[in-house]
Amino acid sequence: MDDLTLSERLRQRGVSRRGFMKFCAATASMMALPPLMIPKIAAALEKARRPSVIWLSFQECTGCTESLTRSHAPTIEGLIFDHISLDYHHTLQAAAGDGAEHAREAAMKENWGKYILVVDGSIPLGEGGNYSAIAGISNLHMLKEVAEGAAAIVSVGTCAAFGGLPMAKPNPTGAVAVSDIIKDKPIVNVPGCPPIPTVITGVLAHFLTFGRLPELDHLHRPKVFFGQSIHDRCYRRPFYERGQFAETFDDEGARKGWCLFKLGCKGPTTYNACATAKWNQGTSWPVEAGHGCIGCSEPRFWDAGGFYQALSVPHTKVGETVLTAGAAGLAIGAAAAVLNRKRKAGAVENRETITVKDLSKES
Amino acid sequence: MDANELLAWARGPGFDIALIIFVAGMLLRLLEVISLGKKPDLSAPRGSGVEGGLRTLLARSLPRKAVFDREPLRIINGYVLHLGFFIVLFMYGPHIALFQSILGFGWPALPSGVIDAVGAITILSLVAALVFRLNNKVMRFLSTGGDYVAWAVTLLPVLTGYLAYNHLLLPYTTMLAVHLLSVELLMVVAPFSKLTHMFSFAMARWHQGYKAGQRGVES
Amino acid sequence: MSERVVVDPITRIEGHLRIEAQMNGKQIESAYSAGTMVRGIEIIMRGRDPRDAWAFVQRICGVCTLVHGIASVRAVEDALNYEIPANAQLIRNLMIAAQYVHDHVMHFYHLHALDWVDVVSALQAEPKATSELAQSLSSWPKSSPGYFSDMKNKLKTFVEAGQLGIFAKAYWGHPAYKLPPEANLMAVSHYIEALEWQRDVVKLHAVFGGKNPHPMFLVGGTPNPIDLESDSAINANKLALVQSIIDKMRVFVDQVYVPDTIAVAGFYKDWFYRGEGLGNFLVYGDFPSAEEGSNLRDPMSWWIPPGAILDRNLDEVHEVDLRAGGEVQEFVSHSWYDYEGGKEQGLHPWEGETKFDYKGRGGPDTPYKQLNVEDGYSWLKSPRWKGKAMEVGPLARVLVLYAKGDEATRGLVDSTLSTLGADKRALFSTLGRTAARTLETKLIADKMQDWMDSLMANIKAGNTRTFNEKQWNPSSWPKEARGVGFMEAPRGGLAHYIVIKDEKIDNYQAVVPSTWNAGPRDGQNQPGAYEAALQDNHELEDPQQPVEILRTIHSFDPCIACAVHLTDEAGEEMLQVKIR
Amino acid sequence: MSAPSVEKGIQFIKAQIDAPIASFFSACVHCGLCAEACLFFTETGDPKYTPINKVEPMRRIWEREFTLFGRLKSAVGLAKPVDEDTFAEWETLVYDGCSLCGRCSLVCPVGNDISDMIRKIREGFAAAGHAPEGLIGASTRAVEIGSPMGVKLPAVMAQIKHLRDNTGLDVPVDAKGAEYLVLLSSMEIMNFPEYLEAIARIMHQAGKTWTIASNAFEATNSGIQIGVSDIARQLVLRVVEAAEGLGVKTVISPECGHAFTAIRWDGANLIGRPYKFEVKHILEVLDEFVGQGLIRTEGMEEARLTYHDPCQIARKGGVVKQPRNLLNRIASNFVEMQDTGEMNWCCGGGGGVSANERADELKLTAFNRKKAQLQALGVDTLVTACANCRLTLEEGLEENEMDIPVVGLTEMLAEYLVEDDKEKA
Repeated sequence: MDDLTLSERLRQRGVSRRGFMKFCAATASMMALPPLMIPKIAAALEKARRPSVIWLSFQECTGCTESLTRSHAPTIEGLIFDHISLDYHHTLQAAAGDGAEHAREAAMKENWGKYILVVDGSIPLGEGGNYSAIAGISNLHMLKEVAEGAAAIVSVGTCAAFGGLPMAKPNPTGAVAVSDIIKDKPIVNVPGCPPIPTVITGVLAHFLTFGRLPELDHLHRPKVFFGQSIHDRCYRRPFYERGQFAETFDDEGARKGWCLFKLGCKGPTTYNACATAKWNQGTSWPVEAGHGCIGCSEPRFWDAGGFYQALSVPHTKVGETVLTAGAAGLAIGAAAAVLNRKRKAGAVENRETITVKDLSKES
Repeated sequence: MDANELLAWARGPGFDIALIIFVAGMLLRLLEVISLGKKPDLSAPRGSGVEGGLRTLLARSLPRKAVFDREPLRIINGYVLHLGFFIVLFMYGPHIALFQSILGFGWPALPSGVIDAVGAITILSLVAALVFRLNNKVMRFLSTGGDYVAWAVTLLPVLTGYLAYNHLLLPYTTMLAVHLLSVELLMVVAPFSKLTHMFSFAMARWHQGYKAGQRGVES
Repeated sequence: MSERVVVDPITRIEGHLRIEAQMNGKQIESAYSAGTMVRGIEIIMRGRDPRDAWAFVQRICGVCTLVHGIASVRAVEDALNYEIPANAQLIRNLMIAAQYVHDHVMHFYHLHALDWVDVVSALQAEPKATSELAQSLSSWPKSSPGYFSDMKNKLKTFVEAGQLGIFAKAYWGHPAYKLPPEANLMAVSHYIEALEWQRDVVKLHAVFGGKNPHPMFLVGGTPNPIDLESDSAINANKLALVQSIIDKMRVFVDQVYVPDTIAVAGFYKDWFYRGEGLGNFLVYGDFPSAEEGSNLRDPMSWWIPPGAILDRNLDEVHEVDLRAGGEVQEFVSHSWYDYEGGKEQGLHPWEGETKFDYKGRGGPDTPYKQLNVEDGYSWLKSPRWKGKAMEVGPLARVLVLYAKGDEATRGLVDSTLSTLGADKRALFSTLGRTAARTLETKLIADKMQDWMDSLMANIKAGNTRTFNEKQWNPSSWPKEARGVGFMEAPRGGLAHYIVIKDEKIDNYQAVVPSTWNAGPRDGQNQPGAYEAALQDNHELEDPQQPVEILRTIHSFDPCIACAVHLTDEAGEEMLQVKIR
Repeated sequence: MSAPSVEKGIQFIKAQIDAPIASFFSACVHCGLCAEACLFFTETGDPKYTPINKVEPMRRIWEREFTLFGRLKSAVGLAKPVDEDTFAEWETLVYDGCSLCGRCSLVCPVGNDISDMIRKIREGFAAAGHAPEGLIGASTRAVEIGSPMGVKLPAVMAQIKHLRDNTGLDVPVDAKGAEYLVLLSSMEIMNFPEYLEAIARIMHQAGKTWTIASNAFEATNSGIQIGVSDIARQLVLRVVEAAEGLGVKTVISPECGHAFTAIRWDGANLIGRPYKFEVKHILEVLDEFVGQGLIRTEGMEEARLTYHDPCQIARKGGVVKQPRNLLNRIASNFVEMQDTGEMNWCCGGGGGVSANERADELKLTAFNRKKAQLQALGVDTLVTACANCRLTLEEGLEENEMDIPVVGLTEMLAEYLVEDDKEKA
């Protein structure tokens, strides 16, 4: 029974070959793979026993899970029924309490070394890790324990990937990212607050298809989704290039879809696929909805200055700084001026009258 | 410190520090100059000093043929450099946003493509300025370490801005942070280098022009 | 025999919740509700730009992904006495309502249903009989025998594959499951359908806020401008999409959600008589009228008005003033915090202060088996209204609307009760709470059309304003201001308190529905709503499989990340721990 | 009175630094364009003659004394010193290599008045004992004898007598209440007596009362050239006292560049009060006379000629159009040099250079500029309005074996003057 392949399972469940290939094609296009790869994806998926996925939720808001449920290709139901075995996931799993913990332990035991560990949420190290516990076990401890048997770790969301909101200054609980703790496992970061659903599923699909993680950038993000900045792919980019900016919300520029740079858009420094993949099955995305990108997939974006301050504008109170500096300059300058006047007056006063007799050194 | 932290620092404390040094330093420098005073001219005026001061303030921006004919390339390059710098500084949308945040008002931006091209030209012009400085015997003779520092801190913002805009060399965020830091370096260095001329040139022109105006001579 | 039953993690909720139940035989004698995760968001809020606050606090919770954003912008707008364009108010109402409909349906099917529905039992169902059952409930088109036959096959393959995934280790076959196989199959089918449906209807948030989860908000209005001539604004296409979503919501609620609730409830009528607990209900109010220039100062005019019901007395609705010092207070007698003026003190949120004091308040080192319930045992505080523990949420809202004589509410509640053969007392129960959620979903889904119509009328009349720039610039703000932004989140009344000083946040406090409901005991040993509900007539058939606890806890739709919040001076002393 | 010393020199330079000087230093960007305007650089090709470099010692003193950054620099020993060696090294740049022509000031893009700075730095060099012997001698003679060339009153009186004998025209001396006080430069007395004759004829024709002062006939001011304000004041004061004593309305500065600068622009500032009379350059007066119809000319010089603008009169004195008005009346073949008017090239002998024998060779090198200008034009005659220029030009032309006569404009005008008396006679 356990040895049934995916394609066999699908056929049993009345999923047509065509439907299956459609999914494979969607996966391929999402990951920017050539059509030639579709049969390979199909072959890989067909062979697979649904891999076990253990999803640990730490200091999180469940937004990442909510985002996952919005995935339309593959769908959440497709994913959990056909492609993965989601063996532990607080928000979705039926079992609770000991039952839930047993499910986790069983999945680990049965799939040791093979399961995928997905983490959302940061891990608090303050107060001995007591700031967050599940079943009486600290997040830190649980992460280490589950990571040990994982084939790979997917840090979903900016909290797990980079520390996220809990790590925002002053980081009250000493929150850290998964990669700050686990050093000996392949980790792929899927940041975003939350991440784009198809990006989460796309990474899982890539792993299922090829048995390895997609190519990652220096922040361990899959290049295929995080290789370009929002700004570079933004449909409003031409307005930026033309120097046409919305000056405030609901002004003429805003209505015409001009660039939101001046309203604080962090698109230029944000690497994510929002501008191309869009959200909610291509319905829209923040910039399309008239609000600048807040940079939610970038490390420490919470502390990167005000969301409504243009990237080129300092996020401190420049006016006050100028006044302070002006006052300081006037004070130092006044002191220097007094000194200069004194020196100058001294030089003029001490200046002796010169007669022709004083001109020659020899004289 | 990762790129985002660096950028946050450059947009926060870094900018504040630089701005304080720039504003306070420049005020200090200007007050140092002004405090030395100037005696009134008792000779019978032939014209208006104020008129002459204002005229020179503007007219000196144009070269005299006598010297232009001798050094056309250097003078043209000087224009390209200054105009390029000003266009990039004052006509690029994101820069305007910065001035808007300080001044409370903005102005229309030029298309980024124009800024990009002007930026490239400005960089070339700055490189040319260095070549002139190294090759022209007068400039080489006059040059001190300060001249090369001033050149470098002027080039860096333009260069890093260009690299950032075109996504060259470093990841954008890092390059943007480096760009801001280079601007801050410029702001820190400016009051203590010949870059004070950005303000003191006006005083200098005014003084010469005022005197010329009083005498009814051209300047 | 005295036994401590511990359920940790409570799954199919938002966040980290632990329930400890002290048993007296099979009966729960006393229950303890503990939030076991803290982030310290309110510490993080300090010194930030109030206009940015919504994005931070929105991340309190990604399930009720909208509510904190709304409460936050309202708090800032209240502090600044900021007038909001009518369109923005209508758009916000539509977004809040969409959140309700989406969230309640997902809660029912994906978080709550498996407490009542035995997935494995569905394998025994007869597709044809299931179809007949479904067709007897509504005219939902997907109720054919073939459809249910496909669903059954799908489920069968899944179960037989031996990888149960999210359905593993649950309490299948537990005697508390009472539904016949056909009802189970229908519910499981709708579980999957609802997953698909919810994906579509959240697009309403994407239209107005760019994405869901965590749509974008804006102090002073809404970010997306309205311009019928623009391809990059709310235009005719997008409005049509919104209208279609409203239609889709109403059809699903009317034809699937409401009938399913009634059908399932019919098999569990014993749950109409347990799991209530406090008998005190609190509503903050929501859905402001949308006249041009209206602000938030007159909540009595809102569609859901604020009010409090005490001791199940529907004859009197008490007035509620969130600003008044003696009304809303938070206590930390059994929380892992300390107060400057002593742990027995109650503080109004504007004066709110808290200090992490995990060890000092008896917090055990991990790993632990049991919490020290005599001392602190939760990261949640204990909010009280005039000193009383209160329940908030759909039941509270339905009761207040009912008590205030809202016609639609009365009609719907009375007809549902009569269908089920129950009286009004049945509302005060675990199942009453679940039913109230369903009924309010219908009320709200219906109401959405009114707001949509008003929005369209405004646009037709040429009023497309969505943002008021007047107080956008912080230099226009008073030196010091404080405000409260409140709303009714799906889980209950939510209030954000903000103190603004010198254009920055000086203090930020959220008094959150799940804090009311899931909070621990107070100094008078008054239990919180969860605790009281679990202590209300709960017999566990099998303490190893405490499905009864899940039913009652899930009937509240816990949202624990929301519930854990704090304000703190000690934050600065915290070491920033970082492993490299 | 203490002996000249480095300290004294520095002290004097410090006393000269005012807001304009400080603004000039703080604005300099070392662009080097001033060199291109300076004939000492263009003709030698030696960058040390770059005008702004000539005031480097002053810059060092300014930076060290009047800027915070400079004080810090000198506190940590990074500041370049100003010492005996500095003065010795820069002496030839400050005196020999600059004619105070002011051309550099006009081309400086930031507006630095470099020639004014050099004028001021000379105060310190003089005080430090680093003024050239030639200028010291001239100054001593000016103070002690009354004229830098040692011309005494009897020499003037002899000329007057000679003039009276030849033309019958009188030159009033010490005539109280005359409208004009005419000043002479000692060079005119010694080398160009035609000037006095021309004045006498023109004044007579114009019907103006005029005089020369027996105790202040000398217009030149060595104090200005050597850069000692005390001496300059002493010399100016002679003229002022004489003019005010005689009650003249207008003092006429002669065909001498720096004399005009001294009496017209610097005088009032040196004595610390405005004058009670006007000062005009002779060309201004002549142009007025012509303009008012007081004098007329007849006939035209046909030789191809050009006009050399004396720096102090044209560029620094604003007398540019007057000589042209006059020339156009009396010359049919007047051509302009390429750089002319306020952008003229100096003859090379201004600013005390001609009085500084040490600089003779450099002066002649600098003359190459003028030589080239003249060769380009191919003129027969060179007209100017400064005795010092005239002498320098003649010297240069002679050295280069160029046979071009140099003529004073006033004399030339007098040649074409319509003299009613004569006609009548």
